[in-house]
Amino acid sequence: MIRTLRILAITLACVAFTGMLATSIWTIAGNSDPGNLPQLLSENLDRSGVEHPVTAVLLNFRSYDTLLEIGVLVIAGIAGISMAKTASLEDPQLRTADSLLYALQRWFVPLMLVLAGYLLWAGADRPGGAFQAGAVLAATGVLLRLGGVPMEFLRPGLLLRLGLALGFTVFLLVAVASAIAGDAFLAYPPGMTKTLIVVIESVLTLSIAMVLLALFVSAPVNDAEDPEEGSSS
Amino acid sequence: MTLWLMAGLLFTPLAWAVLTLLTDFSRGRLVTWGGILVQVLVSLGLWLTVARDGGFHYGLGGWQAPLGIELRVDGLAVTFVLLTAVVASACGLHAGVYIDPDKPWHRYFWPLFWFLWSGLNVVWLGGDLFNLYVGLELISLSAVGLVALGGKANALRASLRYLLAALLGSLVYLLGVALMYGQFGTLSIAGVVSWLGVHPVPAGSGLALALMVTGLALKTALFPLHRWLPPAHGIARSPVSALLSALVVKASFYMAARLWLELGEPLGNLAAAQLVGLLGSAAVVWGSWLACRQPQLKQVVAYSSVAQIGYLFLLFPLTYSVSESVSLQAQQGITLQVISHALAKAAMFLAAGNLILSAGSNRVDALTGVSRFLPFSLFSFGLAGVSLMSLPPTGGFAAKWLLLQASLGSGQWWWILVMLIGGLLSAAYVFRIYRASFLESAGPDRFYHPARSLEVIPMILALLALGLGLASDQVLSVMALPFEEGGSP
Amino acid sequence: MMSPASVLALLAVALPLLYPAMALNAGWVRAMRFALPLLPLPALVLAVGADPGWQLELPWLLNGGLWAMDELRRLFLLLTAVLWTVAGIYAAGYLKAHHLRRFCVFWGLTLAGNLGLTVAVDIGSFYSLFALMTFAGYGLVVHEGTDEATHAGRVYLIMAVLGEMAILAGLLLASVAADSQMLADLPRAIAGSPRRDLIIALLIAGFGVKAGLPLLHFWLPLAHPVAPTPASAVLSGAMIKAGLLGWLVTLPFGEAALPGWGALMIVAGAVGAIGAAVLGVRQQQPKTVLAYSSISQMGLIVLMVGAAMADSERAPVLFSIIALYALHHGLAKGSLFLSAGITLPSGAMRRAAVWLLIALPGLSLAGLPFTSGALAKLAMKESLLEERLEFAVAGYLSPLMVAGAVATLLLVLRYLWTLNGKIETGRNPPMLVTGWLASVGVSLVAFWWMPWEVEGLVKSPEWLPAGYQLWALAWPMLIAVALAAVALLASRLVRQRSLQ
Amino acid sequence: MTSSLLYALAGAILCGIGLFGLLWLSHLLRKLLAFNIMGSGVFLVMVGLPQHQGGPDPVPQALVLTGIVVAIAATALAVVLIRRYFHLSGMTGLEDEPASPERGPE
Amino acid sequence: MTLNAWIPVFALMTSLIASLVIFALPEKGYRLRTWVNLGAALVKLSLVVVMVWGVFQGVEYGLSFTMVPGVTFVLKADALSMMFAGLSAVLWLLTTIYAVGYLEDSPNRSRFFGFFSLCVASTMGIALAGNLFTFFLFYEMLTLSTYPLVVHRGTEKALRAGRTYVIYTLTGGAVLLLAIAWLHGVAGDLPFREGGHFMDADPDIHRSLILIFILLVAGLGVKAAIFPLHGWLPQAMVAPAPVSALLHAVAVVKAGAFGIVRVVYDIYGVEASSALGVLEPLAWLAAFTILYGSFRALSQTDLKRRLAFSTVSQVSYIILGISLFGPVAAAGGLVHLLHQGIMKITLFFCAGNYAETLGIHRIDEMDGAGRRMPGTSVAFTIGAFGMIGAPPLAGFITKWTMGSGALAANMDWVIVVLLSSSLLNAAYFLPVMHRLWFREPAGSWPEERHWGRLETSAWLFWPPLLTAVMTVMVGVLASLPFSPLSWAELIALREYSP
Repeated sequence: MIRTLRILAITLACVAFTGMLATSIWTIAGNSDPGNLPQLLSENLDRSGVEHPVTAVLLNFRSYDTLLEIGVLVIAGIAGISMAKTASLEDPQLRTADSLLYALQRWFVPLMLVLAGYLLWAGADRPGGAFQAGAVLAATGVLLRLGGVPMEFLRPGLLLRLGLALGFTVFLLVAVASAIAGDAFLAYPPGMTKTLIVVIESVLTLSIAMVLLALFVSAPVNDAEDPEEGSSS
Repeated sequence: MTLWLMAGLLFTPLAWAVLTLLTDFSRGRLVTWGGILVQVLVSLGLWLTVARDGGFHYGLGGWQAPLGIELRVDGLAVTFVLLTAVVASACGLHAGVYIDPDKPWHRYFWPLFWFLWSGLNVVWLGGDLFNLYVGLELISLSAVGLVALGGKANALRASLRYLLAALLGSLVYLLGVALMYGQFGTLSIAGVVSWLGVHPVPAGSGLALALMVTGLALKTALFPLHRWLPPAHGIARSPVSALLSALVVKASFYMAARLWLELGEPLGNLAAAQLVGLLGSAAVVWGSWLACRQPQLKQVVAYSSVAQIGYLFLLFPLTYSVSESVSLQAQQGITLQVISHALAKAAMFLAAGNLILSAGSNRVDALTGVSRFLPFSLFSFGLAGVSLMSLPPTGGFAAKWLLLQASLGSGQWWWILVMLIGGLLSAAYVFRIYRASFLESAGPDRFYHPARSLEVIPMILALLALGLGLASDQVLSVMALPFEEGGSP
Repeated sequence: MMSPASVLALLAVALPLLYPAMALNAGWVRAMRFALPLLPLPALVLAVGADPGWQLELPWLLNGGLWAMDELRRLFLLLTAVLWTVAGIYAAGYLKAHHLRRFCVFWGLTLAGNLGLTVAVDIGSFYSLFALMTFAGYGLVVHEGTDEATHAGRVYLIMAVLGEMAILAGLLLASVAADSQMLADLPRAIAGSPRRDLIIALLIAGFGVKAGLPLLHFWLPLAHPVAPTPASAVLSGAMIKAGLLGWLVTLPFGEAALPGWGALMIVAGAVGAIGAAVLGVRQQQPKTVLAYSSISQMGLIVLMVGAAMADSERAPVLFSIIALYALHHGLAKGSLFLSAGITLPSGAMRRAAVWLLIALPGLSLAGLPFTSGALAKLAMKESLLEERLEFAVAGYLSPLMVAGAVATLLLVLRYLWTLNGKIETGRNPPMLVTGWLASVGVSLVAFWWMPWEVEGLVKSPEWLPAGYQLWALAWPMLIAVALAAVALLASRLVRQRSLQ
Repeated sequence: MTSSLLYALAGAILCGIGLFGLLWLSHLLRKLLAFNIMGSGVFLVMVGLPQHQGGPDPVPQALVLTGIVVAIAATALAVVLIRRYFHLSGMTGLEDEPASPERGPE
Repeated sequence: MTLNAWIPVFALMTSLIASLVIFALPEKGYRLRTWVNLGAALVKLSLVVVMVWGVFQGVEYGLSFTMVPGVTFVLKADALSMMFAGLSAVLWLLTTIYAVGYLEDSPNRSRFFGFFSLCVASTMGIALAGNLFTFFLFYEMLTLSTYPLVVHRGTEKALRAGRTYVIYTLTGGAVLLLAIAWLHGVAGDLPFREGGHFMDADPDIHRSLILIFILLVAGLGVKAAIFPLHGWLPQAMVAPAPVSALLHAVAVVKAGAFGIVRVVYDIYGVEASSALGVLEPLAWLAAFTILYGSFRALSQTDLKRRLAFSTVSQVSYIILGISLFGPVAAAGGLVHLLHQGIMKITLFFCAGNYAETLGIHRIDEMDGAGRRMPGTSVAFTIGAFGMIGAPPLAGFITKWTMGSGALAANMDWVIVVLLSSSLLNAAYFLPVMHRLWFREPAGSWPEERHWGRLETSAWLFWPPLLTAVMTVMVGVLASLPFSPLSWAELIALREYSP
């Protein structure tokens, strides 16, 4: 009874919410003021160093957002690996004897690496960029991991942490360096914009992949025994 | 100069997060000390600069709004920046001693701590709706990480609850941002305001504000949405609880308040304002009542946060369609409430941590006789409690006074009752702790005595909360500083 | 520079007031006993030697203090000082070691109050010292610690507190009416005050408690007998007069004729004089009989006070008579009380001498010729003659006085009778005897050398009254003796009857 | 009614569905998925609502990209937490709270 | 700012700093703590003496700064504040001495003395507060600093009493805050001013003013233990004797009474209050409390409880005095502020001595204690007689002055109240004294301790004697300049002809 009432109430609330939202969207779409932001953006696209407006917004106009976004990723990574076991990642059960998976690994991993590289490069003038590349890279890692490749660097150690921090650090350094050069923060020195963005994108790709992979690894598998950690303080 | 101060503010926490990520706990502590020094100096410097020259907009990356992200550096923002510097450094210093360095996962405390700090600075200074969203997420995730640190089941449950609430809140906020952008075509708050200055108020945009405020209220744990807060704040390490209660919930409130103050008049309506006020009042009463009934010390303090946050939401009714002076009084009152609650609650959590450390248990009953052996921490706890009870001369009192005046001035006398009842209820739960600690136990000193530095830090915070009342006029005068529209370093 | 009189006055109050401090040192407690007689000496000297019109201003005291001396006060001071001196001597011999220290402390305090109120002219110090006397007197009343004493003490205290409250209220009202803190300003103000009757009632009742006014008296027969004998003496002889003095200095005598109040007082006095006798002759305890005698005597004085109230013209004359009578009664009653504590020596002659000395003050009280009593009674008679007074009930005064005289002697005889039953044979401590003898001496002899010749009071005493006066004194006494004889006979008969 | 508005309205519906899921479902992973659905809805609204003469507005797209990263980070973290929570307590939801044992010294 | 501006601050700071120093001292630093305490008390006393002299000469002491927007923090020394400050300075010194002896060898002394000093600092602040806001600040500080003292013993009973105390006082504080805020809203930031502010107030705000007055009195009346709000006081007597002494004589109840004085005189102004018609009900209330307290005291068997109800009764004298319209009655009420303090502290000291030396708590255990402890008993007797209003002690001066004032104000019924109260006081004090002096002791004392030559510890012995001497002196020497009475008359004069 209560359950029914509850579901009824929730449903009603959600429907009302949706309705209100839709009405609001409808109204706004009807009377919205076409802002001048896109024009402004295309006017300034030249100065941004990349051709693709989205990437320009991400890595130049609103690069601060991106910096923080990477920060969020790093945080998630840190919080994740703080949960991770310290024991060896060498888990015999994981190593698969499945030949199909093995073959898949053999064929797909290089392909995916190339794809990641392409996505990264393409971000300058087409949809794509560091995140997409990083995601693909991480997927590669997941594949490897599922195939039983130990990937020692994913053990919570300095290496992992360095990896996590790399992209972020470089981004940060660039931001500060530009200020040392006398410009505003996160302002790229004229002429070097393109180069710097590419550098940033590449390290970011690495870091993003690292974070996602670390998070994947951090989650305990279903029936792993975990007697010691967390149960005592 | 200002440039460097801004850089220090925005980037050193991030840099320190990276640095501490690469070290272990003990070295991280050393690094953190350095970082705290830098942060405090930079915050102070910026505060002084603003106090001297007035506030300004700061465009990041050389791009001005609406294209780029513009920060709004005004008196209020720098005051909160300074507050953050004080409270966070206190928590950081306390944590450095308090947290057991031998546990391997504690090394991640420092990077999370620094990310949290940077997120806070983003929110205080943010003038861009989306940037604020990212800042919020930065705060939420690092806070969740801090709560979950150590990874016991209870902590995990609390942090999951917290994470889900925070994520939902952020999404709702983001939905509001989407509607805003759809309506006004800009993400800068100042841009929206100026747009509204020349155009008539468009229909349907009220929902955007409502969504944003709702999302933020969820993150701030306003009354019916408060259930995630006590477990999370109660179960975390004391310095973490202190950070969460003192600063993290304030960040989302700060955003809601800014939005309301800038956009509430055109986009809000009276019923909504009163509703929010009503919820705040309910939070005051309900939170205090539950605080009185908690068996565990930190739960008491955590529910007290729910109650104290309730006061903050009185800002909404007290600034909506009232006279300029009343609105100013309410704003000043809420500002003081935020500051004093931050200081007092941090002091309280840190002191509670000391008490728990020495009593060996989180239960209120376990404090029997502690006043005999640990008067210093208890005294800090008490002083902080005085501020929560909003007794003079604390900042809490000054805040309540201004709110009382604002309520009287706007004829909304019903909030007065809320404040008085809330004050009494808060006294009830604070005195409940005293009572337990004053109970004489026959036994000898069975308490662990924490390090002196652990005891000093909450005391300093509590004294600051106390002194705030005496200096509140000076503090608030920063809010009235001139602001150079479009001015830039 | 203070005059010697001022120094004496301060000393007179301060000496007994500070004397209790001796109790702090255990070694001095023995000395306290022997210091008792010395305490009133400065007051005695002051009473005898002070210049008329001497006054001492104490502006810092309470609401501004003023102590002074006039003839009325001189007489009262004299009485008080003398009586306390002889009682002090007596007490030095009388007291046992038990609670000696406590007794001495309260003695000193009571004495200080009693002496001080006599010279105090401002309301504040008068009332303070009056209260001091009252409350410290409690210590004397309950000193013996018996159940009777405790009971008597409780009654005393309740009455005293009620009395104090009445006095406070009366003084307060009067003071506000007069807008002055001086007693001297009160009578006129009371007479003119719209709250006149209230104030008068309060004051009469308040001081009446102390003075044993009928209906307010019943603490007195309880308290006086249970107190140690020297304390009884001063209670009955001196402190009871403090109430009288209170009336005399506050009530509006001579300011306005108050026949109503006068009649009331006369009735009260009559009731007191005769009623107390009726009750008194039925008592078994010698000291209780004496206490009733005191009430009876005070009743006579109240008669005069009533007359003075009723007839404003005659008030000054009556004042002197009242003072004279008070002095006489105080001394005689003091010595009577003291005699209740002595034991008979062996040897018939000595016994007879002692009995004589016991009886003489009693007879003096009854108006035996050649005694102070005769003088007082005659003066009283003179003053209350009907034709001289101008108010309604004046005609009843003479018969009342006769009745009073009869009552007096009857009570004295009853006292002697009961004393005879109680008195023991044995040796008296020398100090006790000295004190008693001194009291008898003062009552009988020294009375005549006292400084009478003061303007406006009493004519110098006549050694030998005229014949008609002798008769006037004698016939009530004869009636009394006859009545006593009848009573004796009757009681014999009854006893024989019951023996059979 | 443009196509982008359609996206936005679809986003609104997704939001509703996601909200329903968040409120109703108790299994943590489902909640998380509901969150992601709602997130997608929000992103759709964000991209779909602003309409301009000059084609799609790149700014919301960039924002959404950032939003996605954030959402992914949060989701990944949540998954880790959920897994770990399940691992320690054997529970998949938050509601059936066991009697909270007394917590020892921190 | 000149030195004069800072003297009140120094006076405030002496005990505040003393408190902080004491908190920091280790529990075992007995000697140092005692010296800090006494030193601070002496310094404060001398500062107060300086100020008293200065105020008499018409010097202005005070400083102010804006604390919260629209509200100033004002410290100011005027005649009235000096009265209260003087009282607390003198009695602090004595109580400190007493407390040192009383708490010898007991635990938590550091805590005790720390809060003790804090309590006195608050009292000083209340005395020197220059407006209601500042007053409220210290008023609440007082509540908080006394709580640890009330519950000092840490027993269940003490804690219960502490809870009652806190509930009462904090609720009172909340009401007071409401009233102050409302008043602030109606009339702005009002400094205490002789003659008040509402002499010719706008008739439109009369209703508000009356309501505010009721709220103010209700808020302050809790501490002043006016009739329905007195419940905490008798319970709070479980505190150690020096605390009771301080609570009853100086700090808490006096703070309430003092606050009402301030409100009537320096905020509303006595004429305005009278015109608003609020004084007479207040007088009736006070009169009722006087009688009620006395009646309740009659039936108490615990000595300190009896004294506590006596306090309920006595404090209302102050309120009665000031609510009678007239300078003489006012002086009577004001002077009782001091007189009651001195007398009541004597009584509590003595009660403490009996408890500490002989283990006597109940009245029926007191038989014959006068012989064992004559000094204490003399002090007790003097104090009790003072309470009764026996001349020439302090209480008499009060009653006399107040009675004269009441008559001058044509409120004759007050005399009846005064006398009845005296009678009742006598009824519950005289039996005690009878027991002390005239009963034989019942063999052995409940819990006797010996201290060599004196009847009790010297620390305990002298303070009550001193206050007893003061009880006598303020009565006997009432007409001297700088006596409490003269000072009260000075205040009344200034209030009635500002």
